Amino acid sequence: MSRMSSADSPDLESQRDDAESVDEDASARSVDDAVLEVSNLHKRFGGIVAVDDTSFSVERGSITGLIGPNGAGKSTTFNCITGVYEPEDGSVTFDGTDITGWEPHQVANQGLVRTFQIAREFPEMTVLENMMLAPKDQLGEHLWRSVLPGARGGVVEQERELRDQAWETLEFFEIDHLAEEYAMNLSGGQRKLLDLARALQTDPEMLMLDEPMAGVNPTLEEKILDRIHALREDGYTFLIVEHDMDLIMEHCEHVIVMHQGGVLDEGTPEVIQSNEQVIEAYLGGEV
Amino acid sequence: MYIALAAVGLSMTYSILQFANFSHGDLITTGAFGGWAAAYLVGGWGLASVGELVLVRATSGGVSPGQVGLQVFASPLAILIGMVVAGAVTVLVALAIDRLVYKRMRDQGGISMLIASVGVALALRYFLAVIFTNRKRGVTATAPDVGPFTAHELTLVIIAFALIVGLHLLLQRTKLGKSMRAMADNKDLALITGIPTERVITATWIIGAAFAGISGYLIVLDRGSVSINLGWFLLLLIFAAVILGGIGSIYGALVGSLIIGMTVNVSLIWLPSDLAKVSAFILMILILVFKPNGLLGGVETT
Amino acid sequence: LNALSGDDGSGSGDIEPRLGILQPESGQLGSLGTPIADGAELPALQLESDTDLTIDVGRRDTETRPEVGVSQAQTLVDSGYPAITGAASSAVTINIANDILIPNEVVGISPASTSPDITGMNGDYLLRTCPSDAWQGDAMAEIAVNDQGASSIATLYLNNDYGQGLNDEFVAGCEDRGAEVLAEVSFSSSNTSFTSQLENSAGTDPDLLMIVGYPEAGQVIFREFYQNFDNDMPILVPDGLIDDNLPTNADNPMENVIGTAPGADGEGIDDFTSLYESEYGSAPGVFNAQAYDASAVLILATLYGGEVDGPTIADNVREVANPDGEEVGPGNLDEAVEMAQNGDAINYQGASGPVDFLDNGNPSAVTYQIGSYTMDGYSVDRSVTYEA
Amino acid sequence: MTLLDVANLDSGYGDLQIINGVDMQVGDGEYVTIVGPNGAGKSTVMKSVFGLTTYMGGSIEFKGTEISGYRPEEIISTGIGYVPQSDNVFPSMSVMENLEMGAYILDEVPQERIDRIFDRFPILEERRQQNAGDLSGGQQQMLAMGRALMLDPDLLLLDEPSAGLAPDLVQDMFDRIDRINDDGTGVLLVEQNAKEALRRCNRGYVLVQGQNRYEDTGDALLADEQVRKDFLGG
Amino acid sequence: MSTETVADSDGEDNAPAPMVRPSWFADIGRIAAVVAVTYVFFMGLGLLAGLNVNFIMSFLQRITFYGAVFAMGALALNLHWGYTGMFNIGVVGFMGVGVYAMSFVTASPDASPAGLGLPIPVGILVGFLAACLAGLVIALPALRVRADYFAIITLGFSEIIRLLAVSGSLRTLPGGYGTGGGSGISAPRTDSVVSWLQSKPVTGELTDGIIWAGVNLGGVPDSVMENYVYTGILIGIVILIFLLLTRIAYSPFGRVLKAIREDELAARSLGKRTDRAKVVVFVLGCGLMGLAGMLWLGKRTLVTPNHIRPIWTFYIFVALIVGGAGSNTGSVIGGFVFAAFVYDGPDFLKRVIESFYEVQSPPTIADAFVSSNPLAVIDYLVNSMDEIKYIILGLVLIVLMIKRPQGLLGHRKEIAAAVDLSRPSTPSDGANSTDESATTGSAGGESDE
Ligand SMILES: Nc1ncnc2c1ncn2[C@@H]1O[C@H](COP(=O)(O)OP(=O)(O)OP(=O)(O)O)[C@@H](O)[C@H]1O
Ligand SMILES: Nc1ncnc2c1ncn2[C@@H]1O[C@H](COP(=O)(O)OP(=O)(O)OP(=O)(O)O)[C@@H](O)[C@H]1O
Ligand SMILES: [Mg+2]
Ligand SMILES: [Mg+2]
Repeated sequence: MSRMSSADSPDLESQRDDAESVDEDASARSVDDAVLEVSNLHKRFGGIVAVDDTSFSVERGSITGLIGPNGAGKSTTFNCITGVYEPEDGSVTFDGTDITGWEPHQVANQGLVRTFQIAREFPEMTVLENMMLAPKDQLGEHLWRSVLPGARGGVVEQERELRDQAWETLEFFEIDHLAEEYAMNLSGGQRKLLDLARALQTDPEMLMLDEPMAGVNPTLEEKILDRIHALREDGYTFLIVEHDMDLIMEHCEHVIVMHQGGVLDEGTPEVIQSNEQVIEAYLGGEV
Repeated sequence: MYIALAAVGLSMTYSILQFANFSHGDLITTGAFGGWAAAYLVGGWGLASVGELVLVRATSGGVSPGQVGLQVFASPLAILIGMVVAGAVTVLVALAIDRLVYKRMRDQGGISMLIASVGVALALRYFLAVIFTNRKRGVTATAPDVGPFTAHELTLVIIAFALIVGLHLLLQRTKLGKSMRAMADNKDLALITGIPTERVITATWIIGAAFAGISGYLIVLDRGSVSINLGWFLLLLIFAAVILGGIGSIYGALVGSLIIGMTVNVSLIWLPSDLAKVSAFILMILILVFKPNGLLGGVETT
Repeated sequence: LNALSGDDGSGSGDIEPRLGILQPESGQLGSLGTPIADGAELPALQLESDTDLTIDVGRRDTETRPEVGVSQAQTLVDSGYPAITGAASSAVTINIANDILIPNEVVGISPASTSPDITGMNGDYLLRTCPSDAWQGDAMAEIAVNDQGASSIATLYLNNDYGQGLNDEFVAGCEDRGAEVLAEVSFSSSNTSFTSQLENSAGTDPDLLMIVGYPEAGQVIFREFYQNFDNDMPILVPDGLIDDNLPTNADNPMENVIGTAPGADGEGIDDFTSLYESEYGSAPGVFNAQAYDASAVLILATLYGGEVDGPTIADNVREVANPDGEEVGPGNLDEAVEMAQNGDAINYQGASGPVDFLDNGNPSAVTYQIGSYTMDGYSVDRSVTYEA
Repeated sequence: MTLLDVANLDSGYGDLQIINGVDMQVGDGEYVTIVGPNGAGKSTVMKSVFGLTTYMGGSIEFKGTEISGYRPEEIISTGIGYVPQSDNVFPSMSVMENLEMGAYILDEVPQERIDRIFDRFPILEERRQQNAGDLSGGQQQMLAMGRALMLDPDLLLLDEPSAGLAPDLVQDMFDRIDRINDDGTGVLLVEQNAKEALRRCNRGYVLVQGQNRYEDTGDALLADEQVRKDFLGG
Repeated sequence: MSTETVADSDGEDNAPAPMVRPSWFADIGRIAAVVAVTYVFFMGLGLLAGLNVNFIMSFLQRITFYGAVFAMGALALNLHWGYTGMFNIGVVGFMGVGVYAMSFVTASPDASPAGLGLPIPVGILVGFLAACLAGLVIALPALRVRADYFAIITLGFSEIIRLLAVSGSLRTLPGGYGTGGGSGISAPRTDSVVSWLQSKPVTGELTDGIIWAGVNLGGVPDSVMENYVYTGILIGIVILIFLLLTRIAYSPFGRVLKAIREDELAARSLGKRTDRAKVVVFVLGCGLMGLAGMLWLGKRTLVTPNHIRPIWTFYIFVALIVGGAGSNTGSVIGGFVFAAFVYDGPDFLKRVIESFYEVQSPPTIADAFVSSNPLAVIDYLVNSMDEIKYIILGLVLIVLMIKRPQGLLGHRKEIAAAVDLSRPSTPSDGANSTDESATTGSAGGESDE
């Protein structure tokens, strides 16, 4: 697998030197082809500043890691990007379109789909229904299409395709034996898998995964990562929040480190690993 | 104000037992009848047959409220005993119902319990109807005025206020308050932390039902007449107050009740009296829509 | 017409009249409805003990609610009752007549529905032994303006057919007589408190307040009135608010309240009163005599027509009730029955009045009784008579 | 002596049986890890010990007493602490109140324990007044752990305590567990961070489909080729 | 990678029993069976007690009529609550809007209050649209707030409608129009469509035939038979609504609704336009509620505010719950069972008891106890049957909720998809695909695919 090394060292250098004031060169990292660009994002909850002037960009077709201590603001950043929260300030550009302040469904339909840190399955729907829901632009989502006599043919056709696709994905994630079970009866790990599988069903351009592997059995984890790489080869982009350093270091070509709401550093795994501040703030004595 | 008392009770059972209790209105009615039966028995001893007194003037004619002299100044003891009995009877009834009905469905969802509570409401109300008949009758004697209020209105406000302050202190000073909140928050976890959930539930019923019963009793004191539909007719307003104020909060229930009461009265200035309630409901809708809590609440992610 | 009675060969002696009684024995009019229903059942009881006639009586409760009334009426009709004494509340009566009586050709005589709206309905299948409030409204206006000398008036009325109808007639009558109407306030039966309504009506400080409603709301209205207003303001109430228990329920002697009600001063009133008292052990109340008359007429019309069937009864109601014929009444009902069975012309003279029906189903004349309250209840002071 | 002795346990949810004759022991002061694929029933075993599932057979003895019929509040007072996998804080109560709830069955809230927990997780002290539901995922995990420690239990059941924690805290969490264990508290741990967990524990179980598949010392399991391949990700 | 994993080894053994995809004619069969059993039950009971046959027949007609009405209400509510999770407790308000609008349109211009005097079908159309419009007006603010606030808003709405209808201020408006206050609006009855049918060539003969058959073969009065015909029309409409909703249920649109019920934010994050779907469904459901209201109350000449009391909302909720929320078949069965056993049944039982026993009751229970007659208490209780009926109703509800909380049908999984979702054996299997289209046709409604 080829790992692109897209980091631009001079800029990183400057950031490392001046980590406290990243804002000066917020979108400094010149990325050849950024699919997602976040600049100067701000979000606060009452007195707590959760995201404080965060800027970064994600290269098209990359697997980018987003790491940082607990409470650094990673999930909040996700929420601001995907329209769950409205940021107080800053902008988000996806694929050349300014999507700041868009509704979640608009963001998703633009091709940017996320998963949740704590899986949000549809509990009283079966696993298969969960899967069938996900794909975008289903004909049958228009009331008249589903109901009008004569208009339903295309819907049925599409449903069949989606069903086959759903089964395939479920088989891959090894939860096909649960396909007809209510999602609420799944174990913790199985729910995360479902969440991920469902996000994949939407056929997005870019996937934002919030700790997808927390609680997933290591053997399966490897398998999923293989799949992520394969998808990456097909042109998908991934932004992954993870605490598993081995995973990040081994599988991401680019890593962004958040700390106290801002971007502390970014660069290739190797560069990040050797940053004193990152080690102190996040990695502890591990490396 | 009496809505507030009833609303506090409902709000507690709503948040801790996690279901909208539609029988709350009929607990109010239970308290009203139970309490006034006792008040009549004490106040009217010897004036009429025990049966007539206990059934609170079930038949037309017979002894009149004026004869029994049921008015705070004339027979404070009867009124007081009636109030205590109102609370006690309602608590007993509520606990019995909990044992027989709700306890068997603790692990079912709020909706099942809600439906069951509708069943309880009907059974309870018409059980009262069989005993007390469904006639509406006057029960209190006319009360003298104290300043701009009647003595009964004043009694109601003072007692309601005292009870709410008392409850506030109880919940503040004891573990009970916290364990109730914990249960409302996450029942499974409450179990794991060792909270004796059944005992908390019992305590909740005791408080909720006592408040309901006493409020029923006081409403009758204020209005002067009682019928089996007393609580049921109030239930919608009480629910509105509870939801408006925020489920589970004593002060919320208080504020919600006041808002509801005030809208009805204030709108009289501009509108014909039969549209006053309409304006109350419209205002309520507007508050709900524009109250930021209602708009932002509910989004939760981690 | 009496030739029809020959159908049965041996005369109509062996037909069994079937009479439905549909009154509000619970609900808003509950306290008035039971005695009315008793009054309506009285002719049947009387005849069963005095003659060898059997009468099938079906007695049902409307709960003073139109939907209940309609379904109970349906039950009666489906069970084959061709004639019904009922209902009491105008709203219930109108609904029953429109939905059940008229379409099914079943005769209804209401002893107590006084709404003017009933006048325009089908006079063959819906009649009444009580007068239209067109008269009562006028009578009340007369009392208010001319007797009481009120020059400003406010009204508080129940918003159903009865309340709205009477209020409109009363207000029109007062305005015709030159009085000023300060406020017309409606209330609904589901109200639990009437302070704001009282504020808007009694609060305008009229010379006289007119209240139309039923006792269930009435007791609360009066209780609140005495709590907040001048106890001397004259209040005028119609039949719906005449209830002996009202003063105890409101805990006030209500001495400022004047009542009007269609009276019962027919030739047979004394006979009726003694019959009623010996059967039920208490004196008859409002509309009890009208109920007796309604049932009596229906039974007689059935026997006279000789067939237990709605259209026949409808054809014969006026035959037995209106003039020309031997005058009969509560005192000799057993003889009247015999004459009807023989097809002899009779003219029923009732307890409530002469009981003659106009084409529109209304009685041709009526007496209003005017009375007042004390703590012990209501008593009649005097009466006035109207004739069409 | 065995602290916890689960023998031939059958349990599940409603009519659905999940656990099939599982045997599991935790000795006095022992540190035992359960690993296994998602949905194997690891959490269910823990819930069963705590009386939160439908009991279907077998025995659960704690300190020699059969506790399978006990109610959760009785179980907690016998000295078992439990941190569930999800929903493990009271979301609309403050951090401080959450900790206090941990000491619910005591008459008084032991201040020094709160201090000790704040020492370990300083962020909790900083956020002591914040509602637990507004904490970040990792912060909630810390709080849940802190809550369970309030009672100083004899046996601590931990369901994936490291999930969602930053690496330094993961290490820290494991260190902390070691220390708790060193103080004589028995630990029963479920982890997907399986290698680390097995490295540190005394003994391990591999649970598959509601049944014991392997049982051995942690190191032995780590060394086993088959186990590595199937459950530890190579 | 790993070869032995849970799923691979024997996952299939643990898999839940395969779901049978219910087909709508099987469901209708099920409904018919319930109805038939109920008929036989009451028929038998009535005949045993020696009740008048006409009375029994008209009772059966009535429970069928109310069954159809409740079924319509429950179906519409199921769309709101069962599928989309919108806890609408203002059902009767939308019914009221529909009926009042219809009455206004169809009432005669000379009546008081006056109407427009248009034909009934126009009235029904306008009523339906008015209810939809009311739904839209409420949806815009209400759908933005939390679920329990939403509930209270809908309830508030239905009370507003009732209070407006009852208000004296709107009783008569300029032009003679108005709500009529407490006396309501009087308009032609919707069941006059029966006589309209009779006046047309083909349908006329058919209708006359049915009525003739009932009158001459069953000895049923023709008034009852006319009611049967009208009830038959209602049943037809229930079936149409049932098919419509079933089609929605088994479609991607229905799936979105379910997802909204379960977790709206997650659905939005998957790109679903939940707000639009919610408005569409809310408005449609409100329209159907209006329709139910019109067909029910329109059978009367008068619409009064009395008919839009919140208790009716509660009845419809109970009907839905008895059948099982989330299931259309359940809604229909629930509506019928509720009408037969809970709404009208106790009255029938009272008649049965009365046919055996003549009661003379003391006025109060205290009198009953002190009375010299030892049976006085029992007499008192029998006389209180009206109250006891509600007690029984309450107890039935409680027992049902304890023993069978999922409704009579038990927990059913109606899978929201337009095709059978079971694992396709091989993608290019011809036999498989014909098999599929068979199931599809039956689930989706007509075979027009
Ligand atoms: N709804 C909220 N209300 C108040 N504070 C919040 C809210 N959501 C998050 N926070 C605070 O914002 C900060 C950032 O939280 P966020 O969830 O983004 O962290 P994170 O980087 O995802 O951490 P973790 O790795 O633990 O998931 C935290 O301090 C958290 O307490
Ligand atoms: N409440 C429940 N009702 C029914 N079945 C359930 C319930 N909870 C879990 N299950 C089922 O029980 C099985 C075991 O679940 P459990 O949560 O114990 O797994 P686990 O080993 O903890 O997995 P994970 O590592 O993913 O957390 C799973 O197949 C799951 O589908
Ligand atoms: Mg996070
Ligand atoms: Mg688990």
